[in-house]
Amino acid sequence: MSTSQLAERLNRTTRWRLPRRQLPVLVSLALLLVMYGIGVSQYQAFSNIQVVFNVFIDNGFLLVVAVGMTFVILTGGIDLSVGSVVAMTAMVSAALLRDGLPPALVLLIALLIGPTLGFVMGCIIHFFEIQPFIVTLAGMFFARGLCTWISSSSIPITDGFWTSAAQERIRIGDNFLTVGVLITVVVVAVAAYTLAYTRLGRNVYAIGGNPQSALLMGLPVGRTRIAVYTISGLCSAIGGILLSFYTLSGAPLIAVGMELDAIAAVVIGGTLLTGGAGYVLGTMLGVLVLGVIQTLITFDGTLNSWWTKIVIGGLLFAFIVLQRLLGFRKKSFSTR
Amino acid sequence: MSDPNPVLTMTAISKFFPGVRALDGVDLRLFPGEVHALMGENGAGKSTLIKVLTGVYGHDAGSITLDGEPVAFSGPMQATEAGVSTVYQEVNLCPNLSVAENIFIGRQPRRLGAVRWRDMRRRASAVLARLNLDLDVGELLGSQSLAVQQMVAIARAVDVQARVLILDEPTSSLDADEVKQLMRIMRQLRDEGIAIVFVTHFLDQVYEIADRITVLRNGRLVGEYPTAELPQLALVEKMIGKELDALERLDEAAGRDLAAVEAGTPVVEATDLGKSGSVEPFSLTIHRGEVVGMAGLLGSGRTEAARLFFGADRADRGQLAVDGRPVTIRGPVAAIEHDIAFCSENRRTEGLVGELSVRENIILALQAARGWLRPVPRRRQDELVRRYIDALSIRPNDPEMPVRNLSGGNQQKVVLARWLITEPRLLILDEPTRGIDVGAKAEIQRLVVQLSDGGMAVLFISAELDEVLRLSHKVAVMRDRQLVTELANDDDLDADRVMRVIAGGAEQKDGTRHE
Amino acid sequence: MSSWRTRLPAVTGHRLFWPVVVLILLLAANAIYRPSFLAVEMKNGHLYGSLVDIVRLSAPLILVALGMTLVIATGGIDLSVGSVVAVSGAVACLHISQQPDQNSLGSVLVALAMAFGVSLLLGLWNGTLVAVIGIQPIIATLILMVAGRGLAQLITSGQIITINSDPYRMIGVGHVLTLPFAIVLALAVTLLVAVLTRRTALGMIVEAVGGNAEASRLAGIRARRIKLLAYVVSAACAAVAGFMMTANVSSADGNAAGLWVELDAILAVVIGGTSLAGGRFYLGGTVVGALLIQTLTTSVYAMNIDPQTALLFKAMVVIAVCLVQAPAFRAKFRRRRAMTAGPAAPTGEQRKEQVAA
Amino acid sequence: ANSDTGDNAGGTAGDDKIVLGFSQVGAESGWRTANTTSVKEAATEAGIELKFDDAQQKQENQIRAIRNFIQQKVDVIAFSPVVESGWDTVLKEAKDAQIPVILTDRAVDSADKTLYKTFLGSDFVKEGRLSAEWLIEETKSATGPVNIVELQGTTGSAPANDRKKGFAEAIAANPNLKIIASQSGDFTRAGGKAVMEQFLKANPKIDVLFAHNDDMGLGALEAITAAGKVPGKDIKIITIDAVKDGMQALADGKFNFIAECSPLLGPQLMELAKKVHAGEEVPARIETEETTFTQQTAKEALPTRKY
Ligand SMILES: Nc1ncnc2c1ncn2[C@@H]1O[C@H](COP(=O)(O)OP(=O)(O)OP(=O)(O)O)[C@@H](O)[C@H]1O
Ligand SMILES: Nc1ncnc2c1ncn2[C@@H]1O[C@H](COP(=O)(O)OP(=O)(O)OP(=O)(O)O)[C@@H](O)[C@H]1O
Ligand SMILES: [Mg+2]
Ligand SMILES: [Mg+2]
Repeated sequence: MSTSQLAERLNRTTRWRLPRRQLPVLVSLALLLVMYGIGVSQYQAFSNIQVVFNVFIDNGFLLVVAVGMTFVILTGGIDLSVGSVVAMTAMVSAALLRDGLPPALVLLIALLIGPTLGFVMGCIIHFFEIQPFIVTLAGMFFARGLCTWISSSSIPITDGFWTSAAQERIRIGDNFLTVGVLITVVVVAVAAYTLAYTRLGRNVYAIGGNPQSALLMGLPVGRTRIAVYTISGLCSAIGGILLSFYTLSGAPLIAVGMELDAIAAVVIGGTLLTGGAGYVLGTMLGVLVLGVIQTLITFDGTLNSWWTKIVIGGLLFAFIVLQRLLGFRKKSFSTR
Repeated sequence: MSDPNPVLTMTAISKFFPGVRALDGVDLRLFPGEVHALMGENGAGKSTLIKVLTGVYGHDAGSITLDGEPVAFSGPMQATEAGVSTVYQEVNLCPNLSVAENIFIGRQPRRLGAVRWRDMRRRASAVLARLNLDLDVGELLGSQSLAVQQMVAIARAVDVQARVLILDEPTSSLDADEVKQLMRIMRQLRDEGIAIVFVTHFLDQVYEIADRITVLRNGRLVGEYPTAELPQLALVEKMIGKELDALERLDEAAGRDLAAVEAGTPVVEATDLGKSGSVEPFSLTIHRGEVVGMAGLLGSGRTEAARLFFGADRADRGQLAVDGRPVTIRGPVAAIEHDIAFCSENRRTEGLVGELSVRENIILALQAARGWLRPVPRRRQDELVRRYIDALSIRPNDPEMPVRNLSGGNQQKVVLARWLITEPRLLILDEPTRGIDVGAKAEIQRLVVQLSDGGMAVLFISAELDEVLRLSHKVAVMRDRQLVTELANDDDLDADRVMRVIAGGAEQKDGTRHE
Repeated sequence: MSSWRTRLPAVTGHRLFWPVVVLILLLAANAIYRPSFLAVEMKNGHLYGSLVDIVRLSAPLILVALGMTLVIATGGIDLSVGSVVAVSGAVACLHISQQPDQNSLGSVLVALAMAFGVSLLLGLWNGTLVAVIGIQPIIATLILMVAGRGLAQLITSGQIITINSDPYRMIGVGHVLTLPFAIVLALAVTLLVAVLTRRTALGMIVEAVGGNAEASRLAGIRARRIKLLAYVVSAACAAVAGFMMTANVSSADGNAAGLWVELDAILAVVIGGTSLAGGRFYLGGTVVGALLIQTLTTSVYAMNIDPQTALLFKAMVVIAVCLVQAPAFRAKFRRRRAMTAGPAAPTGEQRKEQVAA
Repeated sequence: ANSDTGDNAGGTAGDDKIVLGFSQVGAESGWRTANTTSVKEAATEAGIELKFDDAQQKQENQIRAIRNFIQQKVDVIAFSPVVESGWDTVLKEAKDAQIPVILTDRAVDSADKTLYKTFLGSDFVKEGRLSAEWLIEETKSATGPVNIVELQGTTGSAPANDRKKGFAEAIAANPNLKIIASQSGDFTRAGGKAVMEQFLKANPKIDVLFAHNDDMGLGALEAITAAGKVPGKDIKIITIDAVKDGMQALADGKFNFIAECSPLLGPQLMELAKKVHAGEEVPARIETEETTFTQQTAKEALPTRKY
């Protein structure tokens, strides 16, 4: 019948579109490898496996935060509070540990504040229909304010558990990873699974595709919206813990502007800010890209302060434009 | 068959929007195992009533009962859970998800909480097969034509084991074959005892399937009638509230004199115009005052072809000549400079700017043509807008109302008005009467005739053959993205013959498919 | 044009009412803390007082926010304004500092022209990335946000360029008829933009592009060109703001000038009632938003709020503004008072409906 | 582009040139830039290969940089910590790689002092104290209260905290000296000006302004003049750093006192680098020789200032 013809034709006309959905991620991967290759060819020590490991060690917390951000952006929202929440979590843990609370309890509290804030912001965004940007911006001020309010100077962490977690090295040959990296990997895996295989995850994509439709399709739009901001809060909290492992301290001004790095990583990873399309894997690549750029610059060691900024911008530009020219198109949907 | 006590009742429902009383004391009774047609002209309140029922809107007065229990759904989610499954007007699906997911999202098959993709795809294909539609369910919905999307929406709704099924203008962008399939399914479900609400502007479909009819007018209940006791014309009068002779008068238009216009000067000539992967090269000439109808199955490439004339898509081969002079049309801007206008079939995504007012949407094209430095004087705007609001009876007739708040049909009229005020010489209408009520449809058809008599060339695409035949001098038939033939619309050209030409492909197709 | 006239009541009625209320509350709080806060006296020939400071200091923010409004209206966003502010200030100050006579009006004008030109190029750069290459605005402008800072520091070679040029200082701290020149300039630009967008069809066209780019294209609007233009205008506004900020302290600080101003600007736009999703934009709202934010900042100093808690205070006010402004929020309370039928609040429905179109 | 530097980026393999990895906080102020320049110049003079990294005021970046230095097997690592806390982990890694570490400008609060060889820099607390002592000296004749307003640096930053601390502690003894308002000016001129404007309006009688750096002081100058007061006379101004513009203002009699915080650590740093590389013993803490300036001494010193 006609429709089956139409279908036939459709299959023919549209089959070649299939890889496009993963294309952004593939392109990012390719470009990342190219960049790494450049590093290796330019600087001897760059080829050490440890350099790669370090990229993970040094960006673990950013990756975790960016993963949370991915959820939010997939729904078409945005969360500017992440950087401050990371700092707040580290700050609170440091303060509580200083006051001699047992690490387990501190861990629990620290992991609760972030999600709570996220939940509250989610509720405000959903029930009062205020734009995420400004709600989370307020959240950002709030969390940062809390940091300086707790203490205006950084608080060292001497707790045994923390220090061991921070300095424990998982040796692989003569290279090593840290506990943080393991946690990061777990978070990424769980997140990827959630997005791909749970109803919550799929609803996230649906809302990003078209919130009104999602509502009319009988999906729990409100619940999901609130959930993603809570998840982002949780990821920021975990990121904060990782950061406190990483620096063994809480500092009021740490992770300033991290939200931008996270957003950048997510978008570089091929996720659309308008929501509905993207992968956690892409986000991971995005973070690695940022990390490798930083590493390249350090290895070079000849750039002064402002050239550093300019070169970062330049590399970002080169990467994104290439990504674009290599066929990554923003999809325009016929029902949007 | 419909047993005495209704599965669902809505009593004295009222719904006010700022400045509009969309519903005013409307009742609706729904019995198990019946198809209940909800009729009314554009803006009568059909969609609103449905949205009130499923809890998208709250209601300002009245009560709803399901199985005698009073209910007030907080939203579609609750409604669906309570067994009320709905296809809303306009496709409401997620373009970024696969076809399969659009059918199953929210109720995916799972094992231990994990979505079972393969299982889901298998079941999706099965559901679509039931609608005689077979396509790769892994495809993104967004890459499907409007028609396919609408079928998917229907598939989603009929698959859930609902007790009440609501279809708001499901057939607006389907044509004969798909409608047949849909009817078949509806009968099946009715016989399974499901109550079906069916909204459409196609009267023949109503009389083919509906058991009872509820008529709304301007948000008020006109009455509820068994279909058998309400002849077509009576129904129309109840809908419009006045005698309608338009339907007959239109037949004057039929059998237009092709020779006369062919003798005239050609406005646009396409020679081997085509776009790879979209439309095979075709040649078509449209003369001054000529109405060229385009017929074809869904996805036969009519829209694509039309878009090439307007430069909405850029042709990658062939030639376009305006007034005999070859021109290269890079985009809409260039097309408009040559007095070509294009009324897209997809008003929501390609037509309207929902946030802007009716007035702004209507003058948009004219303004764009004049350039931003020469704004259309406000007085002239108001006068133009007023004229077309009346001419097309756009309701509510408030020029400053955001166009998104208009009913589907009225939105369509706004898009039409936008292009009419640019006074084009070639007007391309892709499904211009989609979702438009009988009265307005007659208005628009009369308008087309009138314009072509006034010398305007019109390319008229419609899924309704008789409409095409009624208006056009010649009919260009498309099949498989090729323009197969042009038929002069003389007295011995009728729907069946066109159908045969169109379907001619179908048999061939089957042939080719088997080898 | 009269779409203004028809919209004006609506603006004062809904959009601006609540921000203005909060603004007044803030001022009141200050006045209670220190009655002399509202006092405006005459000091050697021009107005002097906290209110005057607020207005003067908000001038650059107003400018940046104006440009941002247009960009946001087209459905984009411009994170690079802060860097553009720094660059324009740096270029201007560098040129002036190299002049034998820094007070010569001529060389100052040249400096301004140069800086303005450079900024236009930067805007063009953003516009090209977004409109021509099609990179997502936030990331496209992030590039310049990062690199632009570097550029500014490169120009000042990491130092603070101090200049001593009365014509230039005029832009930041000068007065005309007792009023701070900065605010006069800001108002002038505001009027210019208002006229350009509302007296011509530009405003509607921008809103159309932001509301539905594809539909606009099919209606014969050059959507890309409009977007590109928006970014150029945004950069231009940022450039002028850069002059003000640097002139205010007669020195260009490549690192600090305009740092984080993009956030304040976006905040101002949103408080002003323009949606980040693009479409309808409200210049008047933006101006009020900017004033509100500056008042907030100044209040922190004026009430000498402990810097450690200043941010908390800011957060509270911001969220308060948004809440009272949100129709849904007010609706929820209206329903508390008078229970009406219907599960969801009416305004809530409109919003949902609006997403649909 | 940097292939030439790239080739020997691997560290000392082959050549005997000392490779020094230096991680700078950022370029957030003129002072910082002067500091960077000094280090770079000194390195070239001393024939030391410098691997410079700018951390953009982020501790994360700084830790990353140190890690990469370790990978590149540099001979000595030096860095100006963004914050005091949180260096143990990475410093341990450096220690394990037997790379000596020198702290410059700012200290770290590690309990384990063996993690770094030495600290080279100035004492912020002391700077605050010196400022206070000058003020006490200046006002000992004064009868009645002396109203001080304070322009703090970026909230939470080490210099801000320490200078505030040092100053507060020193004046604690004198009840007639009291800080009537203290607000953060973010170390910038614009910040200093905006805050001072409000101070002036809120407090009719201000005798002394203590600014945590010259830039804020310079910004405040404008506010004071605009308010029709005479800086240096009506309001005495004390600042810290002694960058050129500040010294100029001091020489012009607009400032009254500057406690120097010298950015010129380069030469000393290079010496230390050579020493620690050769394995010589170095004192655990070396303070940059710093002085204080009054209006007279400023006039003399001004011509010879390097920054
Ligand atoms: N969100 C809204 N805000 C304001 N008015 C609205 C809104 N939605 C619908 N209306 C108005 O309510 C009336 C009924 O609209 P509705 O969509 O129910 O008509 P309809 O019967 O579905 O027409 P059509 O056949 O064209 O779809 C119309 O006048 C419309 O303008
Ligand atoms: N946005 C799109 N992306 C990919 N393919 C599309 C898109 N829109 C339509 N198609 C496909 O292009 C072919 C032609 O579609 P088109 O809509 O032009 O046919 P048509 O004859 O106009 O049918 P309709 O009556 O639905 O308009 C169909 O196979 C359709 O599936
Ligand atoms: Mg309808
Ligand atoms: Mg079509």
